[in-house]
Amino acid sequence: MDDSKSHVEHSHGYGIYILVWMALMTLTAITVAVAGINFGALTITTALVIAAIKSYLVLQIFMHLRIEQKVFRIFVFVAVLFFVITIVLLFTDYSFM
Amino acid sequence: MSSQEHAAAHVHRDDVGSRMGMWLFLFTEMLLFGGMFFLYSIYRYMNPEAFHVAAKELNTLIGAFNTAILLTSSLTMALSITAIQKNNKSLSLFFQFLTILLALGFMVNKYFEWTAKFHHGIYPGGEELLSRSPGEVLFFGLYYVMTGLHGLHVVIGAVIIAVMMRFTAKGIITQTNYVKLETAGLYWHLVDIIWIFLFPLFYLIT
Amino acid sequence: MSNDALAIKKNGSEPTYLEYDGKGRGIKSWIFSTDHKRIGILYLVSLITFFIVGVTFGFLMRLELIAPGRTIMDAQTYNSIFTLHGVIMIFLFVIPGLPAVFGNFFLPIMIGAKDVAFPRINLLSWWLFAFGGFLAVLSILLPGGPADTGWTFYVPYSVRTGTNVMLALFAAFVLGFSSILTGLNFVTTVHRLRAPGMSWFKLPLFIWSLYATAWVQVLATPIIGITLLLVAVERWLGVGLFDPALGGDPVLYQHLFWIYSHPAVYIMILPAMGVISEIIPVFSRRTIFGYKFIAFSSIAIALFGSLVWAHHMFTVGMSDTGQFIFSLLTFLVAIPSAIKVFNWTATLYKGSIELAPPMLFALGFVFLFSIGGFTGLFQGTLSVNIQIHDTSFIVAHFHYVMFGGTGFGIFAALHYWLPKMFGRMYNLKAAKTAFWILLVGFNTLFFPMFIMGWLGMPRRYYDYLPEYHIYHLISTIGSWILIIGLTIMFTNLIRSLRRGKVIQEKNIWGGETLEWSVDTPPILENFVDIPTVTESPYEYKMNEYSETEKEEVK
Amino acid sequence: MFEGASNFVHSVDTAFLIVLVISVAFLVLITFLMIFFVIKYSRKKNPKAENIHGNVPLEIAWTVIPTILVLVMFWFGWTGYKEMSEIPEDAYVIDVTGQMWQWKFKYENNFESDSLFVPVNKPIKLRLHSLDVNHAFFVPAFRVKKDVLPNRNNVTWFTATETGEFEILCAEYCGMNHSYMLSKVIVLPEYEFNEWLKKDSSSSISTLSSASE
Repeated sequence: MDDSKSHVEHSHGYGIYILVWMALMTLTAITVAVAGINFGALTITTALVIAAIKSYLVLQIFMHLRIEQKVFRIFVFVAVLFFVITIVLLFTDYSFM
Repeated sequence: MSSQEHAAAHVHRDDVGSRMGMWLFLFTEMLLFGGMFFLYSIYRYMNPEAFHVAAKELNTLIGAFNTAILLTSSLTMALSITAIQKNNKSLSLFFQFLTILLALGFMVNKYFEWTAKFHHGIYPGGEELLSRSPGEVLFFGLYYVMTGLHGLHVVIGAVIIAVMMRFTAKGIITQTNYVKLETAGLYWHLVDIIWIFLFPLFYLIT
Repeated sequence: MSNDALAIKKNGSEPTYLEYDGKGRGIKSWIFSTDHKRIGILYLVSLITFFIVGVTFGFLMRLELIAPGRTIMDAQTYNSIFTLHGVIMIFLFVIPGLPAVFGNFFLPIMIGAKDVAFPRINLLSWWLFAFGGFLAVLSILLPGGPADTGWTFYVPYSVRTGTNVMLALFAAFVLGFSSILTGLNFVTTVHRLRAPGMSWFKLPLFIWSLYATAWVQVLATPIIGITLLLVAVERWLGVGLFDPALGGDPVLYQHLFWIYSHPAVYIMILPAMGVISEIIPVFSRRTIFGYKFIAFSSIAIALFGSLVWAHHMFTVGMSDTGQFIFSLLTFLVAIPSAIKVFNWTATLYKGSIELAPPMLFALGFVFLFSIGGFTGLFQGTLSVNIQIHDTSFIVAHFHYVMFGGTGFGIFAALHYWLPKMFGRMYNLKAAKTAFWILLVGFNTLFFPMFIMGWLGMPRRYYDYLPEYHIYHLISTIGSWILIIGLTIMFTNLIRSLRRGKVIQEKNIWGGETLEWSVDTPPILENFVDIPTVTESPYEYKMNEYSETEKEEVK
Repeated sequence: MFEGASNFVHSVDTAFLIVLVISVAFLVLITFLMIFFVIKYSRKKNPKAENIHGNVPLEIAWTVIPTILVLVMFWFGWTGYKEMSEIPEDAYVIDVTGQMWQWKFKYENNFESDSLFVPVNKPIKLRLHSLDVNHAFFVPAFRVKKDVLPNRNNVTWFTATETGEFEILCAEYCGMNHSYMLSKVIVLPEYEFNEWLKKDSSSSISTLSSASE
């Protein structure tokens, strides 16, 4: 359990944060712009995909998941999986009515 | 007040453990909102038209502006941690302060948005809202509850960061011991992520 | 809980956790202590208090049902009483049950740690628990009357009834929060604070079960938290969320409710399975059969258990696809439980079995839990479910699992660990007598409910048709026997804390897990030196058990 | 089993019996083994235990066999249920309305009654409505149960196979008088049913009405 000591290196520089921020702002602009166009059923998918990419960036960079121990990524995976499976099962009821 | 001091002397500091605890807590927050996302998705599936009509009443510009504010505040939060890691205390304090300021900006924006809706009678139990279709009632019910709970989290986050500023100023958070600031940051970023999903789901239904 | 009552003795130079008061005195040294062992005791005292209250409500219900028509109370009172019985037993007894009491006390010791990862959060979770309990009690006493919705708070009834539903909802929310904090504490503790050499497959099975439980607590509890909060918001502000009058879907509430509340069943039963997996090898003096299968089945139960919630809703009019999938998944979750039962039975094979009280309760658990599990299969069977859903068959089934399972698991744990916790031994004969009376009482109370449920006796009925009378009568008589058993058991245990024979030795039962290597009662930080673990927790050295050692205990 | 009087009785009771037999067999087996081991390997008779860590083939066996058995149970349950969910086209439609704490039944000619009158051997489709909270329409003798929910108009059906009177109960908790939300199904030969439906006298109904008042 000596990994708490190595934690001093647990950081990013300023630069990468600003880059990520710029990417996030761009993605927001895209999602707003795209929302005006009607893709039909794809509209919601596009919006959610962009939101997912944004969350991924925040998780990996801002929340340091990228440089965190592997077990943290497994945790996040388990939590997201639980959410996704639950919603899929929920729709097995509603979408076949 | 009892064995705590005694115990603290023996238990070594475990930053990874602290962050792990925070992450686990974030999962509960995520699923707290998750429950409401379940509701949202089912109701939207059942009432696509009504959600479409209702969403038009929300101002996309204000929503987008608030998204930008929150994303920027996430940036300043992350920067404040880097600053303390580089032992730049005053810069870290500045960034933390900026984060709180942005949080307040978000809330002011939200305040105007809500009051405008209230003026039009669109609030739970409001006459205008009750005259609408059930789907629209559900949409606004969810809108108020979800953005309201999110707003509450923004306020809590701002308070936590204020406490962190105090810790930083007093030298409790330092270059070698900044896990408190880190966990506060994790919380703040989660609030941001939730908004990343709330924004398209409420403001961008076309 | 005063210290003097507990007859403390010195163990070497270090003070035991019972002696070490910290800065506070008297009660303060308990309710402000962050020591995981003292918090465990706080939970123990509060849980037993709530258990007695819950049993009293259950007893009153049975008394009302002894004959058709009004016996001792009116319908409204009866409805409130079964609600309170459910709310108290579920949220204030079985859910916290083993994790909060024995998990808190023994999890750090069994993994070789000095405390949990977040001692102060641990204390906070007890305070939240106490506050939630206080709110629940308050909802009984305030004007408006106790909630009468059943513990499930189904909308739209829970939105409309005039009783104190708000307080009950809020109480459940706070209690959920307490449960979450315990869960995240345990996950972090197991990950971060294991002693050197304590690899995952050297963890005692009780720890595996607590770990699996903790994940369910963390992931599923927030969903019921938000659901109950939304009902409260709906009542309070009239926001349209579930109420059909405002376009809401009452079935969606049920989905959200059971997304938590089904996994919650596993929060309740998994730790009890863990306790049984500890006790059976100890009293058989041999290693557990199929360690990895038991460990993984805990994880499998937690996992699959989260995916079967809608089997509580087979009559609400779900889509056929939904019915198909949820019925199938329900059957699959039965398998890991079956694996556990087979492994426990196989652990007895070629053992050297001593029927001490903990072992009796453990075997009683296996028997009653098996009945509970098998009757679960009836409910998973779609067409049969239609007949028995919402009947007393269900009531019997979940009491076999929750009381016969978790309840007997808790009793087993009490008999197994209480001497360790307090350094006093109870009367073994009285404990055995209590067990047999409990076993008879329990079956007399609940078995008739299977029969009348299949015959169509709905649950939550204040009054009933005469053809069900005989079953209700037997059941009520069973409740009296059960209460006699409980009285003997608790009297014996509580009496032992003051008058029981003082025990000094570390290993009372001959267990191989770490809690048996520390002082009795344990010292403040459990270990003078953190041990290094080299062996699996159930490697018995095959020494013949010395009879002298056994005599010493008695 | 107990008396049953609808087309579903056979499949439900068969499924019940299958599950019962398998469950009892396993329960007896486990209980017998436990008692047998406890006696045979008691501390007195067997002071020295033998460490057996496990046996993978055995584990696989007692994973696979129960899996097969539960799949069998699942299949019987599912086919039985399928029958209940497939409503015949030509079924006679009756509207059922539940409210705190009574049942109302409305027939195709807008005639209303407090008890459910149905012709024997004819598929009956029930459209279930609730005016207030959740209820459930339950006829034990028919093995029929379906929730009656506001905002969701569930349907169920059955064919009564015997004439006579059968209990209707409310199976979803609905407040103070939940246990008095009772009524009866009265199964008549088809011609008698038609006769009854023609008569519009309400007096004949009140004598048959249940305890729901």
